[in-house]
Amino acid sequence: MQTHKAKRVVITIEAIMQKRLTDTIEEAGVTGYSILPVLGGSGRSGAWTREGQVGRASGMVQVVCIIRPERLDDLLDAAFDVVETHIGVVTITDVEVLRAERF
Amino acid sequence: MQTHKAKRVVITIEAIMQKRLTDTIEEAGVTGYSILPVLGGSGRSGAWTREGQVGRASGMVQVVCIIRPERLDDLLDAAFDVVETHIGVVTITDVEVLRAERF
Amino acid sequence: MQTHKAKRVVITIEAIMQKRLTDTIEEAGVTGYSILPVLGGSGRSGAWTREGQVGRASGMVQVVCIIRPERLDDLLDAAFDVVETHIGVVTITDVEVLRAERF
Amino acid sequence: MADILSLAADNLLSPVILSFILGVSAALARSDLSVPEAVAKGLSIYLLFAIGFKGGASVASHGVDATLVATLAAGLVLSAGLPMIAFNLLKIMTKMSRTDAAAVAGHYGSISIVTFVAATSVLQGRGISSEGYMVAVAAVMEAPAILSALWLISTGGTEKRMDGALLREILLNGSIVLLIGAFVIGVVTGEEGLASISSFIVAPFTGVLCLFLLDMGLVAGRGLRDVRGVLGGGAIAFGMLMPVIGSLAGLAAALLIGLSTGGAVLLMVLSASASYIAVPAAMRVALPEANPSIYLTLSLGITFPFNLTVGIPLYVTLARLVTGG
Amino acid sequence: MADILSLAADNLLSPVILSFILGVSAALARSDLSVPEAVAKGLSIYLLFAIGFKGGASVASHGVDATLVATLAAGLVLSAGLPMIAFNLLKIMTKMSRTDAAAVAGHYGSISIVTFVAATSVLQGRGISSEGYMVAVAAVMEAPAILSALWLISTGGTEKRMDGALLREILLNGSIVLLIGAFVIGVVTGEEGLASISSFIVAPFTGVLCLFLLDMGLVAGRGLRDVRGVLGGGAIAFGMLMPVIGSLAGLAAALLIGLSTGGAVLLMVLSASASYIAVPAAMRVALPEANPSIYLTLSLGITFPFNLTVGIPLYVTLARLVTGG
Amino acid sequence: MADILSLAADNLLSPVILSFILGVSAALARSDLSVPEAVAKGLSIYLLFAIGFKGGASVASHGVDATLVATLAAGLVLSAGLPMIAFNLLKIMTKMSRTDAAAVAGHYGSISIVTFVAATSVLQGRGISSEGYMVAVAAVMEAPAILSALWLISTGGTEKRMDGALLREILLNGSIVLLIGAFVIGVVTGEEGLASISSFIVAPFTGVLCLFLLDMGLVAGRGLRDVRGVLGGGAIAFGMLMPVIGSLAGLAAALLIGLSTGGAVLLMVLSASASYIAVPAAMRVALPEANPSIYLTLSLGITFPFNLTVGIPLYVTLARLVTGG
Ligand SMILES: Nc1ncnc2c1ncn2[C@@H]1O[C@H](COP(=O)(O)O)[C@@H](O)[C@H]1O
Ligand SMILES: Nc1ncnc2c1ncn2[C@@H]1O[C@H](COP(=O)(O)O)[C@@H](O)[C@H]1O
Ligand SMILES: Nc1ncnc2c1ncn2[C@@H]1O[C@H](COP(=O)(O)O)[C@@H](O)[C@H]1O
Ligand code: NA
Ligand code: NA
Ligand code: NA
Repeated sequence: MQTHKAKRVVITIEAIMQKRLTDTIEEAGVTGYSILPVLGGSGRSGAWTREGQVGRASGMVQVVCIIRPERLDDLLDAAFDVVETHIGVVTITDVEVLRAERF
Repeated sequence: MQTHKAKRVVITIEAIMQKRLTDTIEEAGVTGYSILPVLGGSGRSGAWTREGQVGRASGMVQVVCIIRPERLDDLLDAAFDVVETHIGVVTITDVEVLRAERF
Repeated sequence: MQTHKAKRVVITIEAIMQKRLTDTIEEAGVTGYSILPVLGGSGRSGAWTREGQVGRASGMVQVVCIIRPERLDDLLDAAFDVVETHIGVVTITDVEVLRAERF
Repeated sequence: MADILSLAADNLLSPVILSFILGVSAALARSDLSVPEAVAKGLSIYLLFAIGFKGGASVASHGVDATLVATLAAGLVLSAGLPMIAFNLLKIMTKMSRTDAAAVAGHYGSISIVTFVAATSVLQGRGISSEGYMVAVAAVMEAPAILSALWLISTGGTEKRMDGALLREILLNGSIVLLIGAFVIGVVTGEEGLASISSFIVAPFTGVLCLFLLDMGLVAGRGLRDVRGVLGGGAIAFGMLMPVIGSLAGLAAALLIGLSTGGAVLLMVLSASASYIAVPAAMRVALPEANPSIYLTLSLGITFPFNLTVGIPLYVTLARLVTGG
Repeated sequence: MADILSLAADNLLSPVILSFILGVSAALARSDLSVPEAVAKGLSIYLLFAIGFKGGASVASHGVDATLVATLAAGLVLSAGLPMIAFNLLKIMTKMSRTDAAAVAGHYGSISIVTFVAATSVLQGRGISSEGYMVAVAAVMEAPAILSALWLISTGGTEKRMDGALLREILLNGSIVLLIGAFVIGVVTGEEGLASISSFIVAPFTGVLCLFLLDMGLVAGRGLRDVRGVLGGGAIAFGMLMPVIGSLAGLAAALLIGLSTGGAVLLMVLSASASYIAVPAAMRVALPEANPSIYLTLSLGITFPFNLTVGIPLYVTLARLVTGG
Repeated sequence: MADILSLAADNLLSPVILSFILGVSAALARSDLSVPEAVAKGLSIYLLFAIGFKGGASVASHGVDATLVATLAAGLVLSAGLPMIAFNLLKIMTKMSRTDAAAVAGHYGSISIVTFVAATSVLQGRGISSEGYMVAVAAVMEAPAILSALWLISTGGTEKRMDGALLREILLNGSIVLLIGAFVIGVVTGEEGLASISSFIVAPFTGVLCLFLLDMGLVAGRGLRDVRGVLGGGAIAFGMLMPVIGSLAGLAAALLIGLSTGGAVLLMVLSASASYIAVPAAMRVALPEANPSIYLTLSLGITFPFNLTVGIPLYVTLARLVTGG
């Protein structure tokens, strides 16, 4: 089956920043993304779990974007502006996609 | 530690199609997969979030399969049949796995 | 934008073993990970779904670690000790990360 | 007229409807107020169980009316037939594609159980009683409309849309099974059963309905935010005209059968309301090329609020006028 | 006999049991009816809190019986001892591996709190009172069986299975902590405390139990679907024989101690019921090579429904016969 | 003094507070007891809806006091002003950075609605009535403190922190919208509305509060586990001194305005309590470099338990002494 090269960018970020991030990457021309829940984790700022969150302040989500390789830099620049001052992790992986016309 | 080459196929698809998809890929010889929840997203058919879904009609899930490289094409063919007429994204990544005897 | 090579290790494991696994990999020097929920799946031990779990005995989670390549082996050794006798899948992918100073 | 207005005002100013309006307003103002998916599903399980059980217990104590079978048959015919009217109306009033029109039409033959529940609570507030088996009629009306919609499409000459798996899914969908199951439990355990759990399913019922409608308001409000891009004027008008047409068909059937005033209102409400759970799910499987925004926005954003605020008082007034109840 | 049958019929035709049967039927028919995980967990928190609190309040008002300590000790012995009987029975009746048999045996020494709750609601319906501290006995019986199961395995000569972390997890698992905690709150705040929250934990209790058992029915029904592949005839027979044996052991202990009729029934139910929360979790950690399908299907798919439908009426009848209550 | 002690004992030995203590103990003992996120959110929606509605219905039946506007204004001033006191106190008592101190200060100007709810339930238990509009005052006090905190930081000379999107988020956050919305519904539907849903929002209220505080106890207890690493002695002392100072400011305002004893208690509680929902969320957006562990641990781990156990009885006693109520 015919596949096409693309990049999978995963941004792990505080839930409270989600809308700011997706608004920003949409402005940067990203047309598709999915949001995955994160149950908990650990990092430089300590461990946390979703159970027992009373507010929206501390949960995290993953924003996953599949994009054409040539659009990667625009996305990273945009994402970096939002992520820079906040906790969060950004990873990029090479992937193949079906139906490239959709990206 | 000894690792083995494999493929990670992620199919993002409407929750309502999940069982049809997994039935199809099981028929195509896939023996293992995991289902991840998706909280929301955006694509050509607009944005959606899981909160405030009244029905099963519009949420999405990710079906993740780790398979031996030589089985990839069978899986993609099978998945494509289900995904073709529906919204959804299919990505393939190279991965290494431990305990290859399990795949 | 400047990126750095890293490894993304995903360990799919029974929820009940999560704390044992994260304690072990923390001892092995891993400083960051995220936990993703898994809704259901299928493997050699049959199919399961999260809906209708009465207990903690059978759900699964994914532990995702982004680490420097040179730390991979320590992590895998540590993880293997926990996963060995239990059901579970371990995959490793090459990724690029922003802000490498954080890993 | 004064009667409609006062009833409408009464209805509008009840905690139940105001909770819905609060939800709509919060969504329109883009507040982050939201009800977790699991909680909303939990509330709907409660409502279906309670309404089914109470219907069954009422049948157990009042006995089965001779009209039961006739009403079930009428429900079947209305559910299967109303999509034809809706489809033709959409052809006239809008520029929707055949596929979209068929999908929308299917929604209007089927029912919204929450509208039904809200109507029973209005009837109860007014002291109007109704046939307990109307919840069984509600269950019967869920599915036939889907078959009509697929038939409408197939007349345009496309491949087979319905398979055994889908039919099974439709007939055994969770809402139908729970509603009918609770109804049967109510019939079997009767008054005594009801007494043993009435402080769970009767006393707090209206309050739970408030929270559920708050959530429905949030969802409907989010839909309304995009109405402009999705629906034209014709479609919006359809979303308010079609329920009235449906209610008149329901009223005619009720008169033919000889239902009580309350029963007539409920059959009107079932005919007037549009599905937003069972039918959308079936359409995504069988008609994936139909645009879900159109049918969800129409059903949830236009017709549901219309019935809740204007429709129910109107139907009550009409039914009382005609049946003299 | 007639008494058992009428009691069994009464029990079977209660909303609580019919809700369970509805769940089982929906699962067997492969309906997509389901209760979200979070809601099911919420309902179980409610039930544990309510049953613990009411037990405590009852101790506060009736005072502590001289039999308290004896009953706790009996619970301990039953929980630790029943796995030995179960293990040997499994060796005779089935071809299970040592490991699987030990894991299953552990489940039957421990308890199912929902079965206990269902039994209290049957007792209450029949006007039979029982010792309030029985919920403390339930808590005490959760864990010892796990140690017995691990001991059974270690006699086959394998490495150490139990470590401090696991022991801590078992003793401090959420259900035990909540049950005992609520019990203590009930003891401390007594009648007055109960009065202040009785419209939350007493009045709607049976109704909530219906919804919870609906969910349990769905889970048990899903398990039953695979029963054929997982369990042989011998195992299925074990799943119905072992609870009866357990109940007789419980009855003997109750007679020795001199419990009331209601107390005897509850001790029988605790002995007869099999764990499906605490023990499976512990087994996954300590005995990962035991097949979870076997112990979960037996406990949830066979013994739980058996106790709910046939067992409880049987134990009530036996206890009344023997204690003359 | 004896009065405080007996009131404190009474308060401590209520099911509500004991449930909180159970949660804290379970978390400290590292039990895996937990309340699913969705359920906790569902419970808080219930509490906000119920408390808002009851406040509104009470305003509808008792009429609006001439003091309403004055109290709202006082709330505004307290919320905006208390962060200044808190900030300076933190500068003296701790070694926190400017940023952390400003972030913490913002929390103490804002409010904890659960502390407010717990106080109303204590007042109700003591038969002390209060102004129904106090829930509106609670809503008004949520946000101004955030602006003060950001102003405190900006005086240190940093860029603009507050944008339109954030302001909108703060003012339209779910809790405020639900509280005010339910209040308005209560005002509009009055006694009649309350009657129609009182078996949902009045009768089971205290019981639901128990479960919610159980969860809050679990969260607070998890915070307390890390207190040592996060907070020094000065910060801990601040977490217990600041609420008392806040309560005195609230008391002074109440006297000036002429509130009833109950109203004075509630204004004291609002002033004394620290936010752990709205303000942390705003701080993560606007002041990401402030350490969330510090402000969450202080607010949830120290001040919240302090107010619940010692604070409320203290404020009630003070208010009664001073207002002679
Ligand atoms: N190396 C990592 N691998 C995976 N997730 C991470 C990693 N580091 C941080 N995270 C996630 O990002 C959150 C914040 O990280 P930090 O900013 O380091 O406190 C953590 O709680 C994790 O959920
Ligand atoms: N480029 C993308 N990257 C990640 N997820 C996507 C992407 N495009 C679409 N999706 C997901 O697939 C869903 C349907 O996409 P679409 O068919 O384009 O409407 C979206 O709501 C997203 O959850
Ligand atoms: N090939 C695979 N790809 C993705 N997930 C898998 C795979 N095999 C197993 N899993 C996951 O791991 C769980 C246990 O697998 P197993 O040990 O094979 O029963 C399954 O229920 C799946 O959630
Ligand atoms: Na209809
Ligand atoms: Na037992
Ligand atoms: Na304050």
